[in-house]
Amino acid sequence: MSLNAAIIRKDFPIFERLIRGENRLVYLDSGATSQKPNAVIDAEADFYRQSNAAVHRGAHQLAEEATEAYEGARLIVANFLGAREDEIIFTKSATESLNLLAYAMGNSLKGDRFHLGADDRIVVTEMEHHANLLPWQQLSKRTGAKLSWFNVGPDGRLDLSDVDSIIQEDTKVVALTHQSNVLGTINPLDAIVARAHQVGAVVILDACQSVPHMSIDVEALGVDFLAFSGHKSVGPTGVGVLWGRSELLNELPPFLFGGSMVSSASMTDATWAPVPRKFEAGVPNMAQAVGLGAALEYLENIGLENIHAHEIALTGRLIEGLLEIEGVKIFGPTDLKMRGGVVAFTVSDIHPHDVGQYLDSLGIAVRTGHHCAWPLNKKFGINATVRASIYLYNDEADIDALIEGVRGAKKYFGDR
Amino acid sequence: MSLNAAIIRKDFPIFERLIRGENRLVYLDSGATSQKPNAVIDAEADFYRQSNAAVHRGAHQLAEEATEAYEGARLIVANFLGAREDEIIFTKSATESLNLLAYAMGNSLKGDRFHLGADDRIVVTEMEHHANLLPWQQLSKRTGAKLSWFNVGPDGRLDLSDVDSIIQEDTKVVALTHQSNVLGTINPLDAIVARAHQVGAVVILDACQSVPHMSIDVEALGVDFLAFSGHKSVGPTGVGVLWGRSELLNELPPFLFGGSMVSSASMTDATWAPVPRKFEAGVPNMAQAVGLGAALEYLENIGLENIHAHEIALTGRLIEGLLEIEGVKIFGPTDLKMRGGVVAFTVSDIHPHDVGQYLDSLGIAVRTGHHCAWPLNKKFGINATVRASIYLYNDEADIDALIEGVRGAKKYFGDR
Amino acid sequence: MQLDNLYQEVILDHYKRPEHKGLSHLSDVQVHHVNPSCGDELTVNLSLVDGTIVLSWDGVGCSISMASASMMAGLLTGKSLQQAGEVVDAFISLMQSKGTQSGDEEVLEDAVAFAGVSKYPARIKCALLGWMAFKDAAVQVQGKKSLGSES
Amino acid sequence: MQLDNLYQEVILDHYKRPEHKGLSHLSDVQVHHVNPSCGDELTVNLSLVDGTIVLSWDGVGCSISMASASMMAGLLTGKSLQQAGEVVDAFISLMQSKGTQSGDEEVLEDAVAFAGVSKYPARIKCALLGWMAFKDAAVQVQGKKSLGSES
Ligand SMILES: Cc1ncc(COP(=O)(O)O)c(C=O)c1O
Ligand SMILES: Cc1ncc(COP(=O)(O)O)c(C=O)c1O
Repeated sequence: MSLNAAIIRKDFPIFERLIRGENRLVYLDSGATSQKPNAVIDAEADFYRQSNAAVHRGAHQLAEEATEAYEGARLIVANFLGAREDEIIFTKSATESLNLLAYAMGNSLKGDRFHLGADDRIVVTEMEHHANLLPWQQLSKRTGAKLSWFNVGPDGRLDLSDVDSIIQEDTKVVALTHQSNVLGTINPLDAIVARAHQVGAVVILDACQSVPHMSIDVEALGVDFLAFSGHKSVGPTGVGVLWGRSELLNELPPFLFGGSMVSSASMTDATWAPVPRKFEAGVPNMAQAVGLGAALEYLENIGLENIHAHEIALTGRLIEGLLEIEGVKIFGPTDLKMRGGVVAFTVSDIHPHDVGQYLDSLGIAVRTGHHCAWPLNKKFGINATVRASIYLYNDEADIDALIEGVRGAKKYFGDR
Repeated sequence: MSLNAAIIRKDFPIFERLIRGENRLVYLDSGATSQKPNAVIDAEADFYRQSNAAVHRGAHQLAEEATEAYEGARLIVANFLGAREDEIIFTKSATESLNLLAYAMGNSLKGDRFHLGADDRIVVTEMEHHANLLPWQQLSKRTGAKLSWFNVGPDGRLDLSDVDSIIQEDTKVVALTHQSNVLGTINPLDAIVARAHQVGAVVILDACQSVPHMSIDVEALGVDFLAFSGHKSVGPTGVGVLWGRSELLNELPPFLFGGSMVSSASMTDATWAPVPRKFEAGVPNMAQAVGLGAALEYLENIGLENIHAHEIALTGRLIEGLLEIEGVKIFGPTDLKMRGGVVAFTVSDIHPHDVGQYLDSLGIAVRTGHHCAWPLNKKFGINATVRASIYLYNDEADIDALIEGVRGAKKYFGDR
Repeated sequence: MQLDNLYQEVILDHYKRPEHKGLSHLSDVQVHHVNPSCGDELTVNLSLVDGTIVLSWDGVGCSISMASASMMAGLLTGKSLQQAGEVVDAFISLMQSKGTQSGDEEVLEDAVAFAGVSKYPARIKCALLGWMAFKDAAVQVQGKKSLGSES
Repeated sequence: MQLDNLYQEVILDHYKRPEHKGLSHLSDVQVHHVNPSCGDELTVNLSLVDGTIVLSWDGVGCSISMASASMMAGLLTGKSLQQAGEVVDAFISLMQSKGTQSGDEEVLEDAVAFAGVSKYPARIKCALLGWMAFKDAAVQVQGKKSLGSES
């Protein structure tokens, strides 16, 4: 069954507004953040209007209802990922989810499974978003653990020719992205997961660019931890998810300290509540978690398979159209089997900012810059690209507008 | 000018609902979380409907508008506290704000101002919420820094008889609450701030229970850092604030690592963006920050002085009414000059849970338990109390309902 | 009053006059449980005498947790571990029923009075506090006995 | 087209044919600035010859940042540090005007063409990149010169 973007757009009120005068909004920046359907906006608002209270705390009806709504959202997320409820931790963002892991490991004591020292190694890749590079880079600095990485080839794919020599015996953590937010590359995981588990390392997946766009089952992926952000999944800002295997979350020390995460506390000592509470200190982002639940239900109603197929079809149209324009260079694989709907490109020697600004004047929203992946940009010898990213509400007309817009930009900056 | 709670309640849609059958909602749990006015709910929703985009990132109109909304909220918070814009950091909660400080200090290198080691000391108090105790307790464990604390006397006030011997020369951090979330005590700060600065320590104020309820000016307080939560200030869940003096924030290493907080990054190294960006990694909780802006504007329109006076009047009525009931014991000062509108009490030997449940059956929402301050509870030799907390939408009828309810609970559990 | 559904007469009676309360001097195992959300504490002393349960308990807590422990002690005393296990399972399932079950009086006797608790999610933990402590104790006592029989 | 307000003819001209671009071999100070949000980079070489400014620059960046650096170099070359400071201040204030100023042609000459940029908050940093680098360089060169005169 295919998906009707025109009908879907009706669920997203932002598409009613006009941009830079009388232009309709062609939103191709969902890789940065997605737009929100009414179902999500209303779920947050209704929480405030109907059931707002501190969860897990009061003995009154509102607190009961708030708890039910919040824990209900946890169940939705768990089902969405094929996980167990107590394996879902609500954070404020994928960035926090990944930092949580790095800091919690940093809190491990010597002898603990997750303790890192000079004899240990962390492995990342050259295509990581800063959110999945810097926490590990800095943890490596704090603990003395070595940092290695998989290189990215000129084709925009990880060089997996020698997995065994990069994931060495001393490796404890392998952190990588599921889909590059610049190249669109979807990384194959099997060889990495197999090798990591062979040496006793855990695999941490940055699924920011995949969870919103394709059907994910954590068991099938075989990874040990997974992070994503609500705001890229038609959900609210201010909420992210960390999924982890139960037994690992149980072993992992806590990260943020505060209310609701202790089992007992004295002035000098404390013991921790069971997972997931151990990792959710303080009054949580309740309305946002509830909104995220509504978002994932919205996506599931449409069907992740449908969404993925729709995006891939549009991606093919976009790549084809762009490649017909002289001077356009696409970074990342052009084979649709290896990629998702994020397309980064340059247009002759016109600066991406200028291309983006020109597109903006037509109502077309793209992102320009390094997309928080400096090392990858340096690898390709560039400072910036234009990035179009596709989601369920986009349609052929959006793609064609972008292609036309790029032609226009070439004229505007080149031939004037 | 006094405040008309009946009119204010019209701004808060939750008061339209009924509790446990046909009871009107008597919400006396604002110390846990406050209710939200339409202005806040709409501000969040409108952000999603009108200007949703990733801030600081895109070269398109939505991104510009989102940035303006988000930075506009920062300015509102700054003005609200009498601070500078670049001194305001948006976090997810006060809990995160306080953990940010503890972890950032933990990231300081030897020789840095904020570096802590076995020769240093952290001072807290016995009345801290876990959110302002555990981060310091655990930092002390990680770094070897000593942990000391101010005791709480039987009157529910800090024992300040010997400030100089508690804040010793080796003290680098003094972290304390502005108002106790159990006792209601408002702590006098002058002597502590003076002594802390004398020995070169920074003073960190947990202002969760004060910022929403009284006019605060950080300069006048003289502290160095201050934390509060949006959700207790009629703002959204999922947003908190850390304020810090510019020069201190500049010196402090970052906490969460990720996008938008670097100035440059390679695989093995990174440099940091200027404050406040350095502390705001990733796509921020934009809609919630905007909602918090609307919340603080709402409070300012009513006037913090008016709110405070209103709450103090109701607090007096409540304390008086409760003390007339045989067997009721109030924890904390009864002198209204020393306290805010949080009142914790026990009723004979009826368990607080049972009292709370009885009140709930009448539509009265209070909190029961240890209120995330175990050490304080132990100090008073109790496991739990009933806590009523007052806010701008409460009125005399709410107070009288609670007092009547307590009488009823006594009868229900005692005389049946 | 709706509340009477939660606080049945028999619950308040047990609360005011708890049974088997006060820890016996001798026990095979002792288990201490805490409800971190309210600070309630409960200790169970469990012995097996000729294969039947001897139970005493003590604690501080709300009417629900205290009355539930009191009834539990009465119900389980004199039973075998296996019989007790069935009662425990029946009680737990009643607590998780969200108000849809009324409980099997054959098995739970007076403890069916707790059916109303299952509609108050925040109180289910209170009602289960003693039962969970017993469950732990039962596992431990079994371990101990089987060790003992080996030696 | 609204966009023409931002990309004035003269801006695109400077972008395509930048002036004073390419670093001179000799300079009293060299300053390198980066715009972290887009990765644009710009280097300024500043010398003071008999108290007047000699300026060259190089960099990679968008039309706005490159054209702005080009015009800046033209405007400031030959001026004293003090005169240059006034021009820089005028330009910065124009950039912060959110579209409310049109700029003083007496002072800014062709650089008034950047008035349109002030309506695009995301681009103001681009327009200021070269100017901020110059500002830094000016401070450094002054420090150096006064050190020099002391020795
Ligand atoms: C005094 C005090 N400090 C800290 C906190 C923690 O705030 P939050 O849970 O919003 O992070 C609270 C409220 O729970 C509080 O009352
Ligand atoms: C691949 C990837 N990882 C991590 C992040 C960080 O997500 P957030 O900013 O929502 O924390 C992003 C998006 O910015 C991303 O695209």
